[in-house]
Amino acid sequence: MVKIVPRLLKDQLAKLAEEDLRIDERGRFERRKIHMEVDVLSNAEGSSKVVWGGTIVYAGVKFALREPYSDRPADGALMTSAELRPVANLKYEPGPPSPESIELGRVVDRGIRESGCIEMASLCVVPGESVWNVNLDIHVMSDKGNIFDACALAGIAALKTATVPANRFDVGEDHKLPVNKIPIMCSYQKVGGRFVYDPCEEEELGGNERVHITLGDDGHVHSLQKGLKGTFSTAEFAEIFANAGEQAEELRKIVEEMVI
Amino acid sequence: MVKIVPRLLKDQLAKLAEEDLRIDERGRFERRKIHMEVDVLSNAEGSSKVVWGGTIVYAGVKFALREPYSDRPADGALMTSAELRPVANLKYEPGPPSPESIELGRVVDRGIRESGCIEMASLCVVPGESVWNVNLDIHVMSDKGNIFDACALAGIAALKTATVPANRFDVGEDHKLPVNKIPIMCSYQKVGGRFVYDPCEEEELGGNERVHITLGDDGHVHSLQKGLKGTFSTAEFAEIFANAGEQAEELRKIVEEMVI
Amino acid sequence: MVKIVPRLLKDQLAKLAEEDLRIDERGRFERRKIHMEVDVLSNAEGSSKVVWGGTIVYAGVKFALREPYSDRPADGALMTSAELRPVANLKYEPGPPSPESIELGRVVDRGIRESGCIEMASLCVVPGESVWNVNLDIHVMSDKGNIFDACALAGIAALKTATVPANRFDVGEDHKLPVNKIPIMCSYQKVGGRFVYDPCEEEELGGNERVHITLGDDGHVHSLQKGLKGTFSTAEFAEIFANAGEQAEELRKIVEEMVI
Amino acid sequence: MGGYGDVELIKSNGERLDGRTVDELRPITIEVGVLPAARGSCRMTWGLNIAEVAVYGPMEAHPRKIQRPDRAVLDVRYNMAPFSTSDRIRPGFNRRSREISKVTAEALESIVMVEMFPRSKIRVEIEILCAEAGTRCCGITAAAVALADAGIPMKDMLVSVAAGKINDIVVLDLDKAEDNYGQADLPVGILPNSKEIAFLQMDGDLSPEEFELAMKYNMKAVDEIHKLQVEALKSKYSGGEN
Amino acid sequence: MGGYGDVELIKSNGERLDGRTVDELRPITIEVGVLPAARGSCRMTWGLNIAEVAVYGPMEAHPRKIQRPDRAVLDVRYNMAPFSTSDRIRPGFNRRSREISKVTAEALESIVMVEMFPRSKIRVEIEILCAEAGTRCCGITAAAVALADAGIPMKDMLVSVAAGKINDIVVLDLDKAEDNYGQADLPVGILPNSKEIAFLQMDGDLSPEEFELAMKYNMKAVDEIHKLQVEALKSKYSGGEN
Amino acid sequence: MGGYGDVELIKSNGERLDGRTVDELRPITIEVGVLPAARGSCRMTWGLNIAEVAVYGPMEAHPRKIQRPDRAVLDVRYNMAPFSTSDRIRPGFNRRSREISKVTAEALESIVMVEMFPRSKIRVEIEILCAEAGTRCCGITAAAVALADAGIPMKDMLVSVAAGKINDIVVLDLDKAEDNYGQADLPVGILPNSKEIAFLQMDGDLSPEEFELAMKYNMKAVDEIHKLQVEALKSKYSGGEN
Repeated sequence: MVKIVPRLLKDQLAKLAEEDLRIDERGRFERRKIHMEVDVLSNAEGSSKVVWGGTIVYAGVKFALREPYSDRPADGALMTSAELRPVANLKYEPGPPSPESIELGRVVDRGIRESGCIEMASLCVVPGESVWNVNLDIHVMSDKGNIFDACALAGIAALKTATVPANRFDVGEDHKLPVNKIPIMCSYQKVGGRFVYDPCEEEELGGNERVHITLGDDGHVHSLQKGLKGTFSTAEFAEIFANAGEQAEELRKIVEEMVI
Repeated sequence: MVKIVPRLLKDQLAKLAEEDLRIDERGRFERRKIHMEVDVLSNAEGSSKVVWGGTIVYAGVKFALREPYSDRPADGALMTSAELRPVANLKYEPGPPSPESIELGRVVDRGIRESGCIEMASLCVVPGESVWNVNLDIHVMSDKGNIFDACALAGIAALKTATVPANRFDVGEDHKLPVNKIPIMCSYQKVGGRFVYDPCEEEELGGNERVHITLGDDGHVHSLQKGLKGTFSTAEFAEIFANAGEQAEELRKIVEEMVI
Repeated sequence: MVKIVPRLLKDQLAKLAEEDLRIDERGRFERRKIHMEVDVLSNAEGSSKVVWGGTIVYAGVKFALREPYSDRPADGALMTSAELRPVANLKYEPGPPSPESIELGRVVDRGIRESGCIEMASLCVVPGESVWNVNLDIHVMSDKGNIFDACALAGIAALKTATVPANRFDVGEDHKLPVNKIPIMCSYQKVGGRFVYDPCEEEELGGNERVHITLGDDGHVHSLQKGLKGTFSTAEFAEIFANAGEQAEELRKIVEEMVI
Repeated sequence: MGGYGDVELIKSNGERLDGRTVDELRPITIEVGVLPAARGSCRMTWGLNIAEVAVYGPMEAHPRKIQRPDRAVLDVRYNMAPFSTSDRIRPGFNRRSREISKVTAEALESIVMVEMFPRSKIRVEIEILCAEAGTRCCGITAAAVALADAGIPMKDMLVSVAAGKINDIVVLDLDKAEDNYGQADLPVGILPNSKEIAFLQMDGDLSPEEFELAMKYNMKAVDEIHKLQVEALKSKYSGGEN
Repeated sequence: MGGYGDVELIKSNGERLDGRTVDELRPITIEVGVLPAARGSCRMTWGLNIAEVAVYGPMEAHPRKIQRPDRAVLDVRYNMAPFSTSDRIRPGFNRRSREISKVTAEALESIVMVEMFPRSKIRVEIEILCAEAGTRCCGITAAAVALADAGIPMKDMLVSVAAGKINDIVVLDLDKAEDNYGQADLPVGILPNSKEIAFLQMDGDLSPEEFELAMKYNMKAVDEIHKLQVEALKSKYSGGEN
Repeated sequence: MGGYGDVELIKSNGERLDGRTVDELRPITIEVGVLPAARGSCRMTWGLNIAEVAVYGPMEAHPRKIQRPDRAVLDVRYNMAPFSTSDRIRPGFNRRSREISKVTAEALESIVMVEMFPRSKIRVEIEILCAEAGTRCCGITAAAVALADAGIPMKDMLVSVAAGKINDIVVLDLDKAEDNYGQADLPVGILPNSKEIAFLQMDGDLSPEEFELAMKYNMKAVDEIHKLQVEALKSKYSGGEN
């Protein structure tokens, strides 16, 4: 019975697509409204809250000291986690992480990690003895579509505002975590036969394949992921790749303004 | 089908309650017979067996040395565990611990721990280097009602008889584990509209909310827990709180006599 | 429905047994064809592939250094694992290891370990400081019956060809892993009322109890295991025990020839 | 409880370190309808604690064996975010959070009219985003509001609050430092209209007289908090701003 | 097996360290009906070993996929209590206990008339409260008695016992020290009337002749133990005291 | 990606360390029908990589909640054998293998005519026996062949291959050393007839121009590999030897 709805929804979305319309009346590449706050969690060393349409995400940064790995004695580490938990939507169930949840976490992690926004050597305290472990935890509270982009945005914003708590750990003065770049993820979903940017909940339910593109400050691509069943042509990809460049620039500005 | 029985049982219990009767003919605050033995398990450093009506519980104490935590260099630790395992009743199923099982373990643990019956500093062997870890494992073999109180009783009796195996670990002479207090748990269940002490299996099946009260030697309360759906008034609580004082005194005598 | 097949199969196997026939036309104690290769996996320090009828098994040996246990300061360790994984047959499902899978792993492990084919003292690098841990992993790719014997055979062959990678770990020159003995497992299943050697897939499906016998070079028994529901007489056991001696000798020759 | 009676937590003038009197609550805010994906939701800040609660359902209860033929079950999860505490905590549930989930569910089942939804399930997701002592009370109080926001019929509201003991003195609503060095903690869940008890825990050391006083402080606080619950719900449904 | 042939376990007079002869059992007691919550139960002490077994059922088999249309399944758990061994063991099941549970279930299914209870399940819970070598034999032997106590129809009783090898000599029923330094262990499960084998394991090193002798000792012991099983059951059902 | 741009991986003559040109594949072999227990199977060696894939089904999908009323689901497992890597890896699935399993399943569902088998499940078991960079491409490519060998109707074949970047130069099909010190990796899954993209991942750093070149190399390689797929399948069904 649950399965009937998507069928009807698919038809509706296809009909709208014929006239190049979307179910929430946006243009193909039009983004929903974003509201972002930083420093919102007093126990985190860096934090942010992103309200992206009806999607709400918190991100928090925590630091811990540990011994470096013997093959990289001067490198710290950044671990990013994001999960689909039952709080975020009726459709998520408790239990061990689903493949969808693992994919979310890994794709968000790769986008941030591969951009090189944090130099691992900058996390060294005493070479061979002590380095920082940075935990970036992203907590999805409400999923009304496109949590990939919301998580990535909240993640980089929390990092940008993070303070290394060196004082509390007795290894020097507190200082800003050095973050060199602002990677931005842009997600597209095939809906009614063409890709749209920033899919909403209904478009995700009635859509087909999804593409996640993470771009760095210089327009280089740092991470790609195609998700879900479906295929697309290189021409289709070229179109969204070009659009992602524009979207990323706008979003990067929001981060820059927010975290000065 | 299984669900029909409690309905009928509830009616029967309610009818009995009207005449202030219980299904096994006890008075409201009358306890079932208790038989207790100690030193019953040759591989444990302290042990007890409690037969409480048809409920049977073993408790065993084991010691191990470990490094203390850096913030409490002279403190050992006491870990109490109790679980609902399939051996104890038809209704318990194998698998990861149920919420009921976790509650049992934590409530029994808190009652013993919060009474301060063992001073953590007395478990120190060499400050900053070596302390005793005391494991109190409580094994329910037959559950015919009120295993909370049976577990708590078996637990404190096993501790009271435990010998610290210092010799075997090469850190001095064997000696009695110093146990300063005898916390006693008293459990009450709402059956047919009023609280009864020491509920039997049928009363648990057909009853409502439960209250567990752990009292120390001086009549102070060390732990409280309300379990299951239902509400009660402060007057109702005052009545069972007063009764618990009397019950605890009697049970404390049993322990004292048994373990001299 | 799935349950009907074995019933019919059992009847067919019983009928065949009356004329001392087997479903694949072998004699009672006739083995299927074996094809064995060694050194087949370039990332393993010892490896083998056994094709036993339609059953296919890989075995790989990996080494790692670790501190010895304090009570055996000069002993390394051998860990053998074998599992029933979904790749091997339609009937195996993903998830935590089933009791059948655990039994396979433990029985194969015991046969190799108890034969004393590897002296634990020969795995010592620096007494009290560093010993070799040998991991023998057996990977069943296709189960068409009697994977116990195929796993045991692949396992000993992989060990016999293994090179200790001392050079890579900076603790001396690479050298052959010393393997003194060739334990051989022989498995029998009660089919149609009598035991047959090397049961095929259908015989396992429609058969009763199973016996696994591991014999050493000198004809001593190192491991026995009865599996599945069913009973047998001491006379029946005597017959297969005697046969196992003959089978083991032939198989041992195959190993010796292969690994020179 | 830590039970360190020797850390000075009450100043000579009778004030607590943060300036509160013995029976004074930390500042509290309550907001409803904050999570668009949920049927009902609530955000509560209590001192530095932040809890957000989402309610889903009633829906068919799955798996079947958790269904009750005569009522709904409450599927409650109390979860602390990894960044909610001073030292990061590993994501996922532990024995503490499972026990709190259980007693919270039982307290809420005592007020929800579960008989109206046989065979169904109501999901209550309590997320602690920032934790500074008293998170279970904060979670229960916010959950009751979120259930009301979801339109789930209830026979009364539920307020949870804790009194405790520090420096041998009974006080209301322990903050982080007081909790770390406190001697007792008595969290309760009270139906504000009937004053019945739906939730009760305690650990530490309280004499019968201290227990009585702690309960008195709790009862007084229940009325204060209940007022804030009602205001938050009203403010949403009367079209007011938060 | 440890395989330390050089630890002296047999004295010059041929006696073992605890004074037993090579084919002598440790002291055994068996008691039935000891666990009120169970349908059938048994307590067995064997040397210092203590096993208690509870039997529940037959009941409907859940989940459905474990049901057999033509017979009952035995759901057997062998569990060692955390305090049962010299070093505490972590509660819960490990690979060893799962394997023992499996072979125990298969041995018991060979004697229980499982065809009489299609689609049903019989639960057998074996708890080792004190362990001093030979717990699997103790558990299987006690489980067979507990099944009988529960009134489950059986075609024969089942007795489990082990012989082994120490100091190159075959002996019956190894105790803790003998097991630690022994060279072989041969536990069997025998139907005392038909003398059929329902359970068989072995590890270590036995020549064919040693194997034969070990089996002879085992078979003799089966009759002794079976007598105690029968007495325990009779004593309950004839109203006798234990 | 490691991103160590300073390790010399391309010789002054433009050759890679193993002698390949920038757009050259490692040696590849494909064999079908290698696992007797499976309905379809494939063994693929790609450089030093070895993958074997078994396909089972279509069969009824269990548990019920994974069933789709209008199509089959693909239940894909990508698993690395413990001995497949230089340092032994613990058996079982980890987050990496679960993600690869998911994207592989989605790529294969894009070519299998899943609508022909409503409510059913097709199991695809990908075992990596030896791993030397590029195992996911090897697994996907072999899985498509194994599905064809199992007679599962497909609307196109699927070929997976990766280009990457080393020493700031775009190259095809990174080997182990190149992968360790590489700057980017762009694995794709392409339908060889329609040239549609069914699988796409990428990590590292690529400018738009580098991306374009990498895709060009990938597309060219797709045709080469597809030829080998077809030959392997033909060789089996035309009675040829492998």
